[in-house]
Amino acid sequence: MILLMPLLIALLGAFGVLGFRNPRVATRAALLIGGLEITSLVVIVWQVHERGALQVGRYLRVDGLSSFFLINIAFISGLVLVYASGYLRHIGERRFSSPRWFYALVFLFLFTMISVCLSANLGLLWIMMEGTTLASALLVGFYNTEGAVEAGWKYLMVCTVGIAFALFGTIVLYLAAVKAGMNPVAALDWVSLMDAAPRMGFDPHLVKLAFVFVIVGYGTKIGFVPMHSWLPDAHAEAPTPISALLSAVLLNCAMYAVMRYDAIVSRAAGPVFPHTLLLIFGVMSMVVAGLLILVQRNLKRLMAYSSVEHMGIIAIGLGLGGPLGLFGALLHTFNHSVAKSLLFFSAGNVRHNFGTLRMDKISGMARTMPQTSAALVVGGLAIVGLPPFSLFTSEFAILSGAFTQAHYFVATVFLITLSVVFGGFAYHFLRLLTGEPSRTPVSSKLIPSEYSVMGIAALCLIIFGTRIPHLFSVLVQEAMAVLR
Amino acid sequence: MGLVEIATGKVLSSFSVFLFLTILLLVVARRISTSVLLFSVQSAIIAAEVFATGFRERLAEAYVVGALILVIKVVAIPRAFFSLVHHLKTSHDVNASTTPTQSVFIAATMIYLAYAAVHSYGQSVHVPEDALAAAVALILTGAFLMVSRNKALMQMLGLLVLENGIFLAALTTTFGMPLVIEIGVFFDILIGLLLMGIFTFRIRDTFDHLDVSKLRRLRG
Amino acid sequence: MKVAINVLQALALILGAPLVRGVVARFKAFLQRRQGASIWRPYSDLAKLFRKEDLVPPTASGVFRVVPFVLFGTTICVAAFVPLVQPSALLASGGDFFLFVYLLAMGRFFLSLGGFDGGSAFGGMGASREALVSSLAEAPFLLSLVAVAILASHADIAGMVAWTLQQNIFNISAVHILAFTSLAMVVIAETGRMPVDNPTTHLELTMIHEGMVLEYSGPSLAWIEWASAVKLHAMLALLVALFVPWGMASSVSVGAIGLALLLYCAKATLLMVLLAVIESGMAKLRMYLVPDFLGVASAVSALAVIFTTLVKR
Amino acid sequence: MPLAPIELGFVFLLAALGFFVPLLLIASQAKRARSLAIALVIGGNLIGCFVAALCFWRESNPLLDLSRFTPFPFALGIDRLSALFLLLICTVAVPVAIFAASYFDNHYGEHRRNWMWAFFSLFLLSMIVVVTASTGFAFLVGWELMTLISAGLILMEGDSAERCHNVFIYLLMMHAGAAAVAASFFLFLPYSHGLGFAAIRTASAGVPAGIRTLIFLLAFVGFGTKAGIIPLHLWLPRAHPIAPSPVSALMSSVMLKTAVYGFVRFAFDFLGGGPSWSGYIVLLAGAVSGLLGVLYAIAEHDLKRLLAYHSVENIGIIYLGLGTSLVFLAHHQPVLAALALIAALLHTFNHALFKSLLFLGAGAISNATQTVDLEELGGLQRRMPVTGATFLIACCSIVGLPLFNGFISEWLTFRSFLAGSILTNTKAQIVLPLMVGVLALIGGLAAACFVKVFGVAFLGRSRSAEAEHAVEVPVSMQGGMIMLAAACLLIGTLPGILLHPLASLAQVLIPGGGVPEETLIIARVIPWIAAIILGVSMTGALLKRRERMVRTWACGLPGLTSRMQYTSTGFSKPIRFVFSSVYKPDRKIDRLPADQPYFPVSITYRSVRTTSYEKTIYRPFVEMILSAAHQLRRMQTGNIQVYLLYIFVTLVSLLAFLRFQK
Repeated sequence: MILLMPLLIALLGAFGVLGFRNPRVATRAALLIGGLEITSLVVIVWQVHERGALQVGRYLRVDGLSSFFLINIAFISGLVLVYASGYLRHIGERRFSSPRWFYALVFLFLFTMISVCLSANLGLLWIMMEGTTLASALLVGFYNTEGAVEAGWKYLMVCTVGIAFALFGTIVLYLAAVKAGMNPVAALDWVSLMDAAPRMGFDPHLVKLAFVFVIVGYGTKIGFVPMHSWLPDAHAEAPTPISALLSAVLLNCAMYAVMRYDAIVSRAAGPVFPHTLLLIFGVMSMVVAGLLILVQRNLKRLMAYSSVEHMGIIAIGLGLGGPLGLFGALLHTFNHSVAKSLLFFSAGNVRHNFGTLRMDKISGMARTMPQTSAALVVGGLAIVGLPPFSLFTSEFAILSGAFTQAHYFVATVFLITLSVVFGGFAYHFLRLLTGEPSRTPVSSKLIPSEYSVMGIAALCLIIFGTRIPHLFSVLVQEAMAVLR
Repeated sequence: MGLVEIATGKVLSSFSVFLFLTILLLVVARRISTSVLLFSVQSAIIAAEVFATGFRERLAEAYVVGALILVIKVVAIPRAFFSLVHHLKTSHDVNASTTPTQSVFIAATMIYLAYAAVHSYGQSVHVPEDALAAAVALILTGAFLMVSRNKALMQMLGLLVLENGIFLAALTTTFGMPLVIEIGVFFDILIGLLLMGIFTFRIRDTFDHLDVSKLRRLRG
Repeated sequence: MKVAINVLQALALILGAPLVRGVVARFKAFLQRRQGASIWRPYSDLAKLFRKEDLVPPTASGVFRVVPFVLFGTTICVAAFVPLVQPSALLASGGDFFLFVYLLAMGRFFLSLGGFDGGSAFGGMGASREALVSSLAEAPFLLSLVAVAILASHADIAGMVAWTLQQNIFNISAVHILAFTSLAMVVIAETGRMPVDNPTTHLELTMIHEGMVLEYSGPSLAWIEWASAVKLHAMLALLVALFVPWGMASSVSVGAIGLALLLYCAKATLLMVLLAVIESGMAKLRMYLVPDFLGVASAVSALAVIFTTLVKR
Repeated sequence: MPLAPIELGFVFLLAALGFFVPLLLIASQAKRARSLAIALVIGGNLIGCFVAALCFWRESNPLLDLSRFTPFPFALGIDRLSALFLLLICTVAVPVAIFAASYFDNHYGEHRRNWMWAFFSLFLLSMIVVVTASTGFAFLVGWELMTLISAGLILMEGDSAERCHNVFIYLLMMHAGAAAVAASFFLFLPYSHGLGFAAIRTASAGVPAGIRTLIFLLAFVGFGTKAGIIPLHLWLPRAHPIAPSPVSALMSSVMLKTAVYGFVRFAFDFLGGGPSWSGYIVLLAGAVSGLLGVLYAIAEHDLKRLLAYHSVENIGIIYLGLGTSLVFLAHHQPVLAALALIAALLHTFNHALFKSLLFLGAGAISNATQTVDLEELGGLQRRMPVTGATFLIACCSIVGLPLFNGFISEWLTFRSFLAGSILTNTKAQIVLPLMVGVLALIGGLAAACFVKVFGVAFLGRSRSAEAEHAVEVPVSMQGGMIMLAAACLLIGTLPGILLHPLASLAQVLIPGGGVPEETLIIARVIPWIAAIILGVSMTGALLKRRERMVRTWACGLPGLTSRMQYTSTGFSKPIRFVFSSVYKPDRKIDRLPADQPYFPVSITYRSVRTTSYEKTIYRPFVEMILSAAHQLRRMQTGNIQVYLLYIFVTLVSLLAFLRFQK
């Protein structure tokens, strides 16, 4: 029953918030609901950790893997809600674009993402994945400016088309399962699929076909190159908290779906094919995004491309498989979310203070906005994978995996791209932070809601970089155990 | 052998031909309303096929699904489209970026490709080839429409056609998925269309045109 | 006993140094049909300088005052390296030719600083030119010695000399000839003789060594002059010891030592004649031709090193 | 675990530098807190010296294993090699810290001063981590932090545009180098399970030859970038001069050495030597860096840039030694290999001492005159006697004059070259002895360069008002410089104290490498020479009679002015002329007024070097990458239909792939 709690809270919360016309009240309510939401999620995770997988009916199930992603959702959504409570002070009451609408949509968005992680059925998984697109499309277009509308339309269209292919992939897998003699009713429950996977092996071709469609479909959502085209637009035009949610949670949820399919297909048709595809997409995303980072002019687009790059890194980790690769990939999903949300928060402050995200229009931030600059520096160092921050650890793990399995080509590209990305970030950030201050910020100080979340994120980055808490590593191990 | 069985057999054996027909008409259609009409016809054909299959396979839920198709895809969605066109007060032209002749040629090639693809994968999927071919052809056509028609509405329509194709493929290969899932999928499509409708209005209001090929502020 | 002789030969080298200058000057005078000064003239010059007082420019710092002593000290050490009458020397055990060369370099380094400290134009000019010459001379200097050392498979000068002593004078190898040539050229450059530098001129266009010491006077100048004399003598003695050591005293007996001494004087005199002939025969090179001169020396010494690989087997 | 005193000392050092000092400085702005922090830095490093010395002589290898706390094995251990470099770091750190104590006070305000000190101590910590790391993870962490923190220190000095550009180049090249280093570590992974040094050492025998070569080359490039061998030196003359003087002292005297440490660790400890060509590569790199480094140095008149180029030169000398050692190893001559290795390591140590002293001297000069441009200086010796004397000692050391420490290592290098003649391999027989010529040329040019530096900066007349009114620096700065100068003289006159330990270290690194007798010889003979020279100078000084100050006769002019002296540019002119092929100078002479060339009011002359690695090597590479990026940017057209097309094309091509893969 506990599994229904977060869903109910989110759903009711979404409609409940709409009731409050007064922005401040709406914000309070949202924070309250968010708190409940997170507690319920934490409880679930804890129970899974205590007693193993929980199942409710045919369609809801939580095991190690999903609970790992639930932690991710809980943590990031908490940060985002708190940040948003301060951020929304700049937006007025317009139709569909007022705090209460914002929160309502955010809770719908959270609802869909949580149910993605909770769903035990691949069909339901698909439905909810499409739901995330629908729920977030309006959020992307929230500002209703030219850019926002354009970005929203592209996001909606591209992702829907991509997801449609994922549906086809799901169907093909279903077909394979049915042909393998599974009961059609259970042929999409992925637990039974995992059990029956070896039997599907007799016709690996169909399974591979399914995986191709799935990886293109969900890959669109993850933002694999060349299906990434919607990603920079959406991230750049959405309100900052949403950008954080998109890149720190949504992409991971899509990645979660791919992990599920990867596990099944690896069992059915052997790991070579899916892992090769993952490696190909991972390398492509890394390289292309890494190069595009060099030539960005807009701060948030820069970060969006870096998200693409990091999704590539995670995909490489998955594609390598093995204890190191998997460990690194899972760890990286979390670390990247934290670092990226920190960066997006600072970007939000930049936009609010300078009214622009054009990097060539901003300089000398280090003097005018010391706190935000510090956050940018920490986030930047973390995102390019330097010690003592956590992404260094996960990338170290993935690299070790690559070399241990003698994937020398992948490893070389990985290392070179890291240097290129480092160059890009160093170049842009040095320009932003140093030199003569170009314009004066609206308010150089941060408000509590901002520096608290930024501080937490930065702290989390450093802690996870120096030592991974025991409980957390245990959870990661449980998640890995599911995928084996 | 009753009349119904015969009808069923006829439908099952001949519907793909009609689908190809709709495809060819769709790609040459100049007016949005025509295309919408063609889409609803297409959906109707698919619905018929669903009923037929359900009848033959004795699948109770197939009837539900068929009914859903009739309600949503044959009636509701086209109506929504018409009202959309009406309210948007936009020109009825689809602004195609390909001439009808090219479109027909392309459509023909796609149908051929569909057959080729199905033939290459066919042996692993033991289903009537032309049914699957029609499905694939629909998918390709949808893709083609989305890529070649600049009107936002036509992109939505292309998406729908693509969706039809996928649905048909599912139907022909697996006789549909569990009912709950099907309903969920329909629900998603509806919501998606609703949102797209909202966005078309927003595009119209902010850019006062509906030409998606002109939405190129965000790039690089 | 051996040690005592080492000390004595070092002393002889140091005290005899002015005489060498005098002799060379006398030979040059003879070649130029002049009736030159007495060969003892340098001694009296030194004595005169030692009696005079020190004149110091106001800009000069402590460095200026220290330089003469450091220069003289290093030069004495150099002198203590060179075997004269027996195949051993005071610092010969372990004190190898690298040390020999670097001690000379040390003296030169400080002398150049002294030139700078005068605060006049000439000091810097001399130092700059000296820097060019010496920096280019170092490589051929070391390489030619390396060639000999490789043949002797000894790095300390005494050992090299001892090895040469055991060789037959007639199967002397091409390496020795090449090495001797380049070393002789280096000696000319190092000791500031024609055609690289003119020890007797004071024209700012030409002078190198004189430019650096221009500000010095009295005892300081005396130390410097004496040091440069010792340097010249040590170089000549090195040439003699390395390439024509035959006749050195193998045993410690008065007769042998005496004979060796006489023979040394003869060889040294021959070298001085050669030097005088070169000096009066050649015109001074333009400043920027000196690098070519030393370049030739370097090439020759490098050849010598390469040839060792052929000779040794 | 119970901690022996050594471990305790080591832990204290780490804790003090990494934890207490920064915390203290960030916590409070009080003067007392800061002085306590400084005391902690100095004390910690003193203890570090003792720790290192003890580990060295008693050959006890304390191991500090933190793997229980860290995501990947992270252990710090001190074996002989680490001990040497730990000793190096701490020995240099103490005087530099003492110097910095008043340097920072004079240059920075309250707030920034604290940050400076915090980063300073973290910088030291990172370097200590690098040299004591005994797992790949620890090494890489330290390696990256070292770069970051030093960059932070540079940026704290100021944030002008070109400073940032230099920092950018520094960071980028360091990161690329770090990637190469990381790769060379990871390449061991398939054979040694885990990156513990012990595991790597044992496994390296089983690594196939191809991978060994790859590892060697990667390590060579990666560490070469940090060490600044030409042409990977691009960042060095940019980053070192713009740092605060004590920091640049640390950077070029210690940070570069960590690269040498890494290279020795890989080439000798892990790989245990390689084929002879690897030795020749290192030799070549050394020769090129040495020669070009000193030539570029001579052409400079910005003191700190000049010193930076000399770092390149000395790294070249060190690599000459290392290369020789590798060649000997390849030809199975352990004793000679040990000799060359000792030479290289000793020079590493010496260079750390005198180069930091030189940079401190530069700091003292800039502190007294607000400039490090040689053309503005002159006559400082009389106004700053202590600085001058110590600086002179440093110059003698770097030039490698006898009685100063630089000579010992260069002499050993010479001897190892000479010893090459006893090899049976003809190539080695020719190449090694000829290297004597190269090193001699380097030495000669270095001598010329430092005659210029000291002569122009400290001797003669002052060339500017600042130099005219310079005053001696505060006592603590003097103290720092005096300590380093004393160390230089000590090693220079009694080399035995370092040579014997180094010999034992060489035996650890090179199995079968006995104690080369050269080390004994030099230790025996040097003191004698010192005695003679000192004796002569003393007697001379005693004999010296009164002297009289007389203004030099100025050929009838009212008097000599500083304009009549040789400038730094003028001094180096002949050498620049001779080696003009290296500089390809672009000379420019402007006479004013132009219409009467024979009676000019003013003549300005400038000559700039046009040979640039940036233009010839790096720029095209970067251009290539950027153009690729722009191409990709164009692919992101903004047209949604094109985006959809991408998706369809991807799908179709994947399907085709699947089809034909079947």
